Amino acid sequence: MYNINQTFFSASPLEQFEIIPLIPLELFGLNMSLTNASIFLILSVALSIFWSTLVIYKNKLVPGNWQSVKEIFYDTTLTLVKDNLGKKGYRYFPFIFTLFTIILYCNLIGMVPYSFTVTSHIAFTFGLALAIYIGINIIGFRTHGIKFFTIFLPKGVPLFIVPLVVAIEFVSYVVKVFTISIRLFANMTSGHTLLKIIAGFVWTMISIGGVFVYLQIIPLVLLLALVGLEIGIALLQAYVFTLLTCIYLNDVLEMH
Amino acid sequence: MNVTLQSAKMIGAGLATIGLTGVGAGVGIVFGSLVIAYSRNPSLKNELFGYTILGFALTEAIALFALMMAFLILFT
Amino acid sequence: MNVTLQSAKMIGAGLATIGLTGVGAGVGIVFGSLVIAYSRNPSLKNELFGYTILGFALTEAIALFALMMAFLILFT
Amino acid sequence: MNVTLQSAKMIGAGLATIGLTGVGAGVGIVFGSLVIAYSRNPSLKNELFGYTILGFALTEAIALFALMMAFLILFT
Repeated sequence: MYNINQTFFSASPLEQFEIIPLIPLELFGLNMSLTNASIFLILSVALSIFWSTLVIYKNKLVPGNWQSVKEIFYDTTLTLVKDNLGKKGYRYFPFIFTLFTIILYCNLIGMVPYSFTVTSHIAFTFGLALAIYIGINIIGFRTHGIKFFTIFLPKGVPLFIVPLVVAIEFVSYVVKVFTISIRLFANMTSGHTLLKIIAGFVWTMISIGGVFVYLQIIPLVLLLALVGLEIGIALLQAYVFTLLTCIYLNDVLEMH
Repeated sequence: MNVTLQSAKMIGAGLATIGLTGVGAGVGIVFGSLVIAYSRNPSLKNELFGYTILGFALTEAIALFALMMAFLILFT
Repeated sequence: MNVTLQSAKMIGAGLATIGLTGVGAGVGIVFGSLVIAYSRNPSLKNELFGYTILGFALTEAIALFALMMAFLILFT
Repeated sequence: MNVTLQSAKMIGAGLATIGLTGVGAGVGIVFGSLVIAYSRNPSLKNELFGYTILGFALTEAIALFALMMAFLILFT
Protein backbone atom coordinates (compact mmCIF):
# COMPACT_ATOMS: atom_id res chain seq x y z
CA MET A 1 0.00 0.00 0.00
CA TYR A 2 1.49 3.32 -0.99
CA ASN A 3 2.20 4.84 2.40
CA ILE A 4 1.51 8.54 2.11
CA ASN A 5 2.81 8.97 5.62
CA GLN A 6 6.47 8.65 4.61
CA THR A 7 6.43 10.92 1.62
CA PHE A 8 4.56 13.83 3.10
CA PHE A 9 5.88 13.89 6.62
CA SER A 10 9.07 15.93 6.29
CA ALA A 11 12.39 14.77 7.66
CA SER A 12 12.24 16.49 11.04
CA PRO A 13 10.17 19.23 12.64
CA LEU A 14 13.18 21.53 12.32
CA GLU A 15 13.13 21.23 8.55
CA GLN A 16 10.93 24.32 8.30
CA PHE A 17 13.81 26.54 9.39
CA GLU A 18 16.18 25.66 6.55
CA ILE A 19 17.41 28.57 4.49
CA ILE A 20 17.15 27.88 0.78
CA PRO A 21 19.16 30.17 -1.52
CA LEU A 22 16.74 31.08 -4.30
CA ILE A 23 18.95 33.27 -6.47
CA PRO A 24 22.57 32.29 -5.82
CA LEU A 25 24.68 35.43 -6.11
CA GLU A 26 28.43 35.58 -5.68
CA LEU A 27 29.70 39.09 -4.93
CA PHE A 28 33.45 39.48 -4.29
CA GLY A 29 33.51 36.02 -2.77
CA LEU A 30 30.64 36.77 -0.42
CA ASN A 31 27.51 34.66 -0.65
CA MET A 32 24.98 37.41 -1.28
CA SER A 33 22.36 35.08 -2.63
CA LEU A 34 18.74 35.95 -2.19
CA THR A 35 17.37 33.34 0.22
CA ASN A 36 13.85 32.69 1.43
CA ALA A 37 14.81 34.45 4.68
CA SER A 38 15.71 37.68 2.91
CA ILE A 39 12.63 37.45 0.73
CA PHE A 40 10.39 37.23 3.77
CA LEU A 41 12.25 40.07 5.43
CA ILE A 42 11.69 42.23 2.34
CA LEU A 43 8.07 41.08 2.29
CA SER A 44 7.48 42.09 5.92
CA VAL A 45 9.14 45.50 5.36
CA ALA A 46 7.08 46.08 2.21
CA LEU A 47 3.91 44.97 3.96
CA SER A 48 4.44 47.29 6.94
CA ILE A 49 5.20 50.28 4.69
CA PHE A 50 2.29 49.48 2.41
CA TRP A 51 -0.15 49.02 5.26
CA SER A 52 0.96 52.15 7.10
CA THR A 53 0.67 54.39 4.04
CA LEU A 54 -2.67 52.83 3.13
CA VAL A 55 -4.07 53.53 6.58
CA ILE A 56 -2.80 57.10 6.73
CA TYR A 57 -4.00 57.81 3.20
CA LYS A 58 -7.42 59.18 4.14
CA ASN A 59 -6.72 60.55 7.60
CA LYS A 60 -10.06 61.06 9.33
CA LEU A 61 -10.53 62.58 12.77
CA VAL A 62 -12.92 59.76 13.66
CA PRO A 63 -10.68 56.85 12.69
CA GLY A 64 -12.02 54.04 10.57
CA ASN A 65 -11.36 50.53 11.82
CA TRP A 66 -8.00 50.13 10.09
CA GLN A 67 -6.82 53.53 11.19
CA SER A 68 -7.80 52.85 14.81
CA VAL A 69 -5.76 49.64 14.76
CA LYS A 70 -2.77 51.64 13.54
CA GLU A 71 -3.39 54.27 16.19
CA ILE A 72 -3.51 51.64 18.93
CA PHE A 73 -0.24 50.27 17.62
CA TYR A 74 1.33 53.75 17.56
CA ASP A 75 -0.07 54.56 20.97
CA THR A 76 1.30 51.46 22.71
CA THR A 77 4.77 52.23 21.42
CA LEU A 78 4.44 55.85 22.46
CA THR A 79 3.38 54.97 26.01
CA LEU A 80 6.15 52.39 26.07
CA VAL A 81 8.72 55.07 25.30
CA LYS A 82 7.07 57.68 27.54
CA ASP A 83 6.93 55.34 30.55
CA ASN A 84 10.43 53.99 30.26
CA LEU A 85 12.37 56.83 28.74
CA GLY A 86 10.43 59.92 29.59
CA LYS A 87 10.80 63.18 27.72
CA LYS A 88 14.41 62.61 26.68
CA GLY A 89 13.40 59.37 25.03
CA TYR A 90 11.34 61.03 22.34
CA ARG A 91 14.45 61.37 20.18
CA TYR A 92 14.63 57.58 19.98
CA PHE A 93 10.94 57.04 19.37
CA PRO A 94 11.16 56.53 15.56
CA PHE A 95 13.83 53.89 16.04
CA ILE A 96 11.82 52.08 18.71
CA PHE A 97 8.72 52.23 16.53
CA THR A 98 10.45 50.73 13.49
CA LEU A 99 12.05 48.07 15.68
CA PHE A 100 8.66 47.11 17.10
CA THR A 101 7.07 47.07 13.61
CA ILE A 102 9.72 44.94 11.96
CA ILE A 103 9.80 42.29 14.68
CA LEU A 104 6.01 42.21 14.89
CA TYR A 105 5.62 41.78 11.14
CA CYS A 106 8.35 39.14 10.95
CA ASN A 107 6.71 37.16 13.76
CA LEU A 108 3.20 37.45 12.40
CA ILE A 109 4.17 36.60 8.83
CA GLY A 110 5.91 33.54 10.22
CA MET A 111 2.54 32.29 11.46
CA VAL A 112 1.22 31.93 7.90
CA PRO A 113 1.57 28.26 6.86
CA TYR A 114 4.40 27.56 4.41
CA SER A 115 5.95 30.93 5.18
CA PHE A 116 9.32 31.48 6.79
CA THR A 117 9.85 33.15 10.16
CA VAL A 118 12.79 35.49 9.85
CA THR A 119 13.09 35.91 13.61
CA SER A 120 13.51 32.18 14.12
CA HIS A 121 17.18 32.47 13.18
CA ILE A 122 19.76 33.41 15.76
CA ALA A 123 21.71 35.29 13.07
CA PHE A 124 18.88 37.78 12.62
CA THR A 125 17.98 38.27 16.26
CA PHE A 126 21.57 38.34 17.51
CA GLY A 127 22.61 40.72 14.74
CA LEU A 128 19.76 43.03 15.64
CA ALA A 129 20.46 42.80 19.38
CA LEU A 130 24.20 43.40 18.91
CA ALA A 131 23.60 46.43 16.70
CA ILE A 132 21.26 47.90 19.32
CA TYR A 133 23.71 47.05 22.10
CA ILE A 134 26.60 48.83 20.38
CA GLY A 135 24.33 51.80 19.67
CA ILE A 136 23.30 51.95 23.33
CA ASN A 137 26.92 51.88 24.47
CA ILE A 138 27.83 54.66 22.05
CA ILE A 139 24.94 56.75 23.39
CA GLY A 140 26.12 55.99 26.91
CA PHE A 141 29.66 57.15 26.20
CA ARG A 142 28.49 60.24 24.42
CA THR A 143 26.18 61.37 27.22
CA HIS A 144 28.34 60.40 30.21
CA GLY A 145 31.88 60.25 28.91
CA ILE A 146 34.30 58.38 31.17
CA LYS A 147 31.77 58.44 34.03
CA PHE A 148 29.87 55.83 32.04
CA PHE A 149 31.72 53.08 33.91
CA THR A 150 29.91 53.95 37.11
CA ILE A 151 27.00 52.07 35.58
CA PHE A 152 28.50 48.93 37.05
CA LEU A 153 28.29 50.30 40.59
CA PRO A 154 24.71 50.79 41.88
CA LYS A 155 24.14 53.35 44.65
CA GLY A 156 24.29 52.47 48.32
CA VAL A 157 26.43 49.35 48.11
CA PRO A 158 28.46 48.66 51.28
CA LEU A 159 32.16 49.00 50.54
CA PHE A 160 33.40 45.51 51.21
CA ILE A 161 31.20 43.75 48.62
CA VAL A 162 31.81 46.34 45.90
CA PRO A 163 34.08 44.10 43.77
CA LEU A 164 31.53 41.29 43.87
CA VAL A 165 28.66 43.60 42.90
CA VAL A 166 30.70 45.16 40.11
CA ALA A 167 31.56 41.73 38.75
CA ILE A 168 27.94 40.61 38.81
CA GLU A 169 26.74 43.89 37.33
CA PHE A 170 29.33 43.59 34.56
CA VAL A 171 28.29 40.03 33.75
CA SER A 172 24.60 40.90 33.73
CA TYR A 173 25.36 43.95 31.56
CA VAL A 174 27.21 41.88 28.99
CA VAL A 175 24.70 39.06 29.18
CA LYS A 176 21.84 41.33 28.14
CA VAL A 177 22.75 40.93 24.48
CA PHE A 178 22.53 37.17 24.63
CA THR A 179 19.36 36.95 26.70
CA ILE A 180 17.44 39.43 24.57
CA SER A 181 18.34 37.69 21.31
CA ILE A 182 18.04 34.09 22.51
CA ARG A 183 14.65 34.91 24.08
CA LEU A 184 13.15 35.96 20.74
CA PHE A 185 14.93 33.24 18.78
CA ALA A 186 14.05 30.38 21.13
CA ASN A 187 10.42 31.46 21.51
CA MET A 188 9.89 31.49 17.78
CA THR A 189 11.77 28.29 17.02
CA SER A 190 10.33 26.02 19.66
CA GLY A 191 6.84 27.48 19.24
CA HIS A 192 6.80 26.58 15.57
CA THR A 193 8.41 23.21 16.23
CA LEU A 194 5.66 22.44 18.74
CA LEU A 195 3.04 23.29 16.13
CA LYS A 196 4.78 21.09 13.56
CA ILE A 197 4.95 18.10 15.88
CA ILE A 198 1.30 18.32 16.89
CA ALA A 199 0.38 18.70 13.22
CA GLY A 200 2.53 15.63 12.54
CA PHE A 201 0.44 13.76 15.09
CA VAL A 202 -2.77 14.65 13.31
CA TRP A 203 -1.27 13.50 10.04
CA THR A 204 0.07 10.18 11.32
CA MET A 205 -3.21 9.52 13.10
CA ILE A 206 -5.17 9.96 9.90
CA SER A 207 -2.79 7.86 7.86
CA ILE A 208 -3.08 4.97 10.36
CA GLY A 209 -6.81 4.87 9.62
CA GLY A 210 -9.48 2.96 11.57
CA VAL A 211 -10.64 4.52 14.81
CA PHE A 212 -7.74 6.94 14.74
CA VAL A 213 -9.41 8.95 12.00
CA TYR A 214 -11.93 10.15 14.61
CA LEU A 215 -9.41 10.37 17.41
CA GLN A 216 -7.34 12.88 15.49
CA ILE A 217 -9.81 15.57 16.55
CA ILE A 218 -8.03 15.87 19.90
CA PRO A 219 -4.62 16.93 18.56
CA LEU A 220 -6.41 19.06 15.97
CA VAL A 221 -8.23 21.05 18.67
CA LEU A 222 -4.98 21.25 20.58
CA LEU A 223 -3.33 22.57 17.42
CA LEU A 224 -5.95 25.32 17.11
CA ALA A 225 -5.43 26.36 20.72
CA LEU A 226 -1.68 26.38 20.19
CA VAL A 227 -1.95 28.53 17.06
CA GLY A 228 -3.81 31.07 19.20
CA LEU A 229 -1.11 30.82 21.84
CA GLU A 230 1.59 31.20 19.16
CA ILE A 231 0.03 34.40 17.80
CA GLY A 232 -0.15 35.72 21.36
CA ILE A 233 3.51 34.82 21.90
CA ALA A 234 4.46 36.44 18.58
CA LEU A 235 2.89 39.74 19.67
CA LEU A 236 4.25 39.38 23.19
CA GLN A 237 7.84 38.69 22.18
CA ALA A 238 7.90 41.70 19.83
CA TYR A 239 6.62 43.84 22.71
CA VAL A 240 9.11 42.39 25.20
CA PHE A 241 12.06 42.90 22.84
CA THR A 242 11.13 46.55 22.37
CA LEU A 243 10.37 47.09 26.05
CA LEU A 244 13.74 45.66 27.10
CA THR A 245 15.52 47.81 24.52
CA CYS A 246 13.80 50.85 26.07
CA ILE A 247 14.75 49.74 29.58
CA TYR A 248 18.39 49.18 28.61
CA LEU A 249 18.46 52.54 26.85
CA ASN A 250 17.02 54.12 29.95
CA ASP A 251 19.66 52.46 32.14
CA VAL A 252 22.30 54.14 30.04
CA LEU A 253 20.71 57.56 29.73
CA GLU A 254 19.78 57.87 33.38
CA MET A 255 22.75 56.73 35.42
CA HIS A 256 21.46 55.35 38.68
CA MET B 1 27.37 9.22 13.63
CA ASN B 2 27.69 6.12 15.66
CA VAL B 3 25.06 4.81 17.95
CA THR B 4 26.61 5.53 21.32
CA LEU B 5 26.87 9.23 20.49
CA GLN B 6 23.34 9.24 19.12
CA SER B 7 21.93 7.65 22.26
CA ALA B 8 23.95 9.96 24.50
CA LYS B 9 22.34 12.86 22.67
CA MET B 10 18.91 11.48 23.41
CA ILE B 11 19.67 11.19 27.10
CA GLY B 12 21.32 14.62 27.13
CA ALA B 13 18.30 16.27 25.52
CA GLY B 14 16.00 14.53 27.98
CA LEU B 15 18.08 15.82 30.88
CA ALA B 16 18.12 19.34 29.49
CA THR B 17 14.32 19.42 29.36
CA ILE B 18 14.20 19.00 33.13
CA GLY B 19 15.13 22.70 33.23
CA LEU B 20 11.48 23.46 32.51
CA THR B 21 10.47 22.49 36.05
CA GLY B 22 11.14 25.87 37.61
CA VAL B 23 9.46 27.77 34.82
CA GLY B 24 6.20 25.87 35.31
CA ALA B 25 6.17 26.91 38.95
CA GLY B 26 7.32 30.45 38.07
CA VAL B 27 4.44 31.07 35.68
CA GLY B 28 2.04 29.69 38.29
CA ILE B 29 3.45 32.06 40.89
CA VAL B 30 3.15 35.08 38.59
CA PHE B 31 -0.50 34.42 37.76
CA GLY B 32 -1.25 33.40 41.33
CA SER B 33 -0.01 36.74 42.58
CA LEU B 34 -1.94 38.50 39.80
CA VAL B 35 -5.14 36.92 41.09
CA ILE B 36 -4.40 37.88 44.70
CA ALA B 37 -3.26 41.38 43.72
CA TYR B 38 -6.38 41.85 41.62
CA SER B 39 -8.65 40.79 44.47
CA ARG B 40 -6.89 43.21 46.83
CA ASN B 41 -6.94 46.21 44.54
CA PRO B 42 -9.07 45.76 41.43
CA SER B 43 -7.64 48.83 39.69
CA LEU B 44 -6.74 46.36 37.02
CA LYS B 45 -6.53 47.98 33.69
CA ASN B 46 -3.47 50.03 34.55
CA GLU B 47 -0.16 48.25 35.07
CA LEU B 48 -1.30 45.16 36.94
CA PHE B 49 -2.09 42.93 33.98
CA GLY B 50 0.76 44.44 31.97
CA TYR B 51 3.33 43.40 34.54
CA THR B 52 1.93 39.91 34.77
CA ILE B 53 2.24 39.44 31.04
CA LEU B 54 5.75 40.90 31.15
CA GLY B 55 6.63 38.54 33.99
CA PHE B 56 5.15 35.61 32.09
CA ALA B 57 7.10 36.48 28.95
CA LEU B 58 10.40 36.75 30.82
CA THR B 59 9.79 33.51 32.71
CA GLU B 60 8.85 31.82 29.43
CA ALA B 61 12.20 32.89 28.08
CA ILE B 62 14.02 30.79 30.70
CA ALA B 63 12.03 27.73 29.59
CA LEU B 64 13.09 28.50 26.05
CA PHE B 65 16.75 28.75 27.07
CA ALA B 66 16.52 25.21 28.41
CA LEU B 67 14.69 23.98 25.31
CA MET B 68 17.20 25.68 23.05
CA MET B 69 19.97 23.88 24.94
CA ALA B 70 18.08 20.61 24.51
CA PHE B 71 17.77 21.19 20.75
CA LEU B 72 21.44 22.06 20.59
CA ILE B 73 22.36 18.78 22.24
CA LEU B 74 19.89 16.79 20.18
CA PHE B 75 20.74 18.11 16.75
CA THR B 76 24.38 19.19 16.86
CA MET C 1 17.15 0.93 14.60
CA ASN C 2 19.41 -0.88 16.92
CA VAL C 3 18.73 -1.65 20.51
CA THR C 4 21.03 0.80 22.27
CA LEU C 5 19.56 3.78 20.43
CA GLN C 6 16.06 2.54 21.08
CA SER C 7 16.70 2.17 24.80
CA ALA C 8 18.42 5.54 24.98
CA LYS C 9 15.34 7.09 23.45
CA MET C 10 13.20 5.54 26.13
CA ILE C 11 15.40 6.91 28.88
CA GLY C 12 15.57 10.31 27.20
CA ALA C 13 11.79 10.56 26.90
CA GLY C 14 11.43 9.49 30.52
CA LEU C 15 13.82 12.19 31.64
CA ALA C 16 12.12 14.83 29.54
CA THR C 17 8.80 14.15 31.24
CA ILE C 18 10.30 15.19 34.60
CA GLY C 19 9.87 18.75 33.31
CA LEU C 20 6.20 18.44 34.24
CA THR C 21 6.97 18.65 37.97
CA GLY C 22 6.95 22.43 38.01
CA VAL C 23 3.79 22.69 35.99
CA GLY C 24 2.01 20.56 38.56
CA ALA C 25 3.10 22.92 41.30
CA GLY C 26 2.33 25.98 39.16
CA VAL C 27 -1.26 24.98 38.49
CA GLY C 28 -1.72 24.26 42.19
CA ILE C 29 -0.39 27.69 43.08
CA VAL C 30 -2.67 29.44 40.57
CA PHE C 31 -5.82 27.79 41.86
CA GLY C 32 -4.67 28.12 45.44
CA SER C 33 -4.38 31.85 45.07
CA LEU C 34 -7.75 31.93 43.29
CA VAL C 35 -9.31 30.44 46.43
CA ILE C 36 -7.57 32.95 48.69
CA ALA C 37 -8.37 35.85 46.38
CA TYR C 38 -12.01 34.79 46.13
CA SER C 39 -12.31 34.63 49.90
CA ARG C 40 -10.80 38.09 50.29
CA ASN C 41 -12.97 39.77 47.69
CA PRO C 42 -15.81 37.62 46.38
CA SER C 43 -16.42 39.80 43.33
CA LEU C 44 -15.88 36.58 41.40
CA LYS C 45 -17.75 36.93 38.18
CA ASN C 46 -15.52 39.69 36.89
CA GLU C 47 -11.90 39.03 36.02
CA LEU C 48 -10.94 36.79 38.90
CA PHE C 49 -11.90 33.43 37.42
CA GLY C 50 -10.89 34.58 33.97
CA TYR C 51 -7.31 35.24 35.04
CA THR C 52 -7.07 31.93 36.80
CA ILE C 53 -8.07 30.11 33.66
CA LEU C 54 -5.61 32.22 31.65
CA GLY C 55 -2.89 31.40 34.19
CA PHE C 56 -3.78 27.73 34.04
CA ALA C 57 -3.70 27.72 30.24
CA LEU C 58 -0.29 29.40 30.07
CA THR C 59 1.16 27.08 32.70
CA GLU C 60 -0.24 24.19 30.67
CA ALA C 61 1.67 25.54 27.68
CA ILE C 62 4.91 24.87 29.56
CA ALA C 63 3.80 21.28 30.11
CA LEU C 64 3.21 21.03 26.36
CA PHE C 65 6.74 22.19 25.67
CA ALA C 66 8.14 19.45 27.90
CA LEU C 67 5.86 16.83 26.36
CA MET C 68 6.80 18.02 22.89
CA MET C 69 10.42 17.48 23.75
CA ALA C 70 9.65 14.01 25.11
CA PHE C 71 7.80 13.01 21.92
CA LEU C 72 10.55 14.50 19.80
CA ILE C 73 13.09 12.32 21.59
CA LEU C 74 10.88 9.28 21.49
CA PHE C 75 9.91 9.38 17.82
CA THR C 76 12.71 11.13 15.93
CA MET D 1 37.96 12.93 20.03
CA ASN D 2 36.69 9.49 20.82
CA VAL D 3 33.06 8.73 21.05
CA THR D 4 32.74 8.01 24.74
CA LEU D 5 34.11 11.44 25.59
CA GLN D 6 31.79 13.05 23.06
CA SER D 7 28.73 11.32 24.46
CA ALA D 8 29.76 12.10 28.03
CA LYS D 9 29.85 15.75 27.00
CA MET D 10 26.29 15.53 25.74
CA ILE D 11 25.07 14.08 28.99
CA GLY D 12 27.12 16.59 30.99
CA ALA D 13 25.65 19.55 29.10
CA GLY D 14 22.16 18.15 29.61
CA LEU D 15 22.79 17.85 33.34
CA ALA D 16 24.16 21.39 33.53
CA THR D 17 20.99 22.81 31.96
CA ILE D 18 18.97 21.51 34.91
CA GLY D 19 20.41 24.49 36.79
CA LEU D 20 17.87 26.69 35.00
CA THR D 21 15.10 25.30 37.20
CA GLY D 22 15.66 27.73 40.06
CA VAL D 23 15.99 30.71 37.77
CA GLY D 24 12.58 29.99 36.22
CA ALA D 25 10.97 30.00 39.64
CA GLY D 26 13.06 32.97 40.74
CA VAL D 27 11.95 35.21 37.88
CA GLY D 28 8.37 34.16 38.55
CA ILE D 29 8.74 35.11 42.23
CA VAL D 30 10.27 38.50 41.37
CA PHE D 31 7.45 39.47 39.04
CA GLY D 32 4.81 37.90 41.27
CA SER D 33 5.93 40.08 44.16
CA LEU D 34 6.05 43.11 41.83
CA VAL D 35 2.40 42.56 41.00
CA ILE D 36 1.40 42.19 44.66
CA ALA D 37 3.57 45.11 45.73
CA TYR D 38 2.12 47.29 43.00
CA SER D 39 -1.45 46.46 43.98
CA ARG D 40 -0.68 47.26 47.60
CA ASN D 41 0.98 50.62 46.95
CA PRO D 42 0.69 51.83 43.36
CA SER D 43 3.32 54.56 43.65
CA LEU D 44 4.93 52.64 40.86
CA LYS D 45 7.22 54.60 38.69
CA ASN D 46 9.79 55.29 41.37
CA GLU D 47 11.74 52.38 42.83
CA LEU D 48 9.28 49.53 42.41
CA PHE D 49 9.80 48.69 38.74
CA GLY D 50 13.47 49.58 38.94
CA TYR D 51 14.12 47.04 41.66
CA THR D 52 12.18 44.36 39.78
CA ILE D 53 14.27 44.84 36.68
CA LEU D 54 17.46 44.84 38.78
CA GLY D 55 16.32 41.65 40.51
CA PHE D 56 15.40 40.12 37.17
CA ALA D 57 18.76 41.02 35.64
CA LEU D 58 20.67 39.44 38.52
CA THR D 59 18.54 36.29 38.43
CA GLU D 60 19.06 36.13 34.67
CA ALA D 61 22.81 36.29 35.25
CA ILE D 62 22.56 33.05 37.26
CA ALA D 63 20.80 31.40 34.33
CA LEU D 64 23.63 32.48 32.11
CA PHE D 65 26.20 31.09 34.54
CA ALA D 66 24.49 27.70 34.21
CA LEU D 67 24.25 27.95 30.44
CA MET D 68 27.87 29.08 30.19
CA MET D 69 28.87 26.04 32.19
CA ALA D 70 26.83 23.84 29.88
CA PHE D 71 28.52 25.36 26.83
CA LEU D 72 31.89 24.92 28.47
CA ILE D 73 31.20 21.23 28.95
CA LEU D 74 29.75 20.82 25.50
CA PHE D 75 32.40 22.53 23.44
CA THR D 76 35.70 22.27 25.33
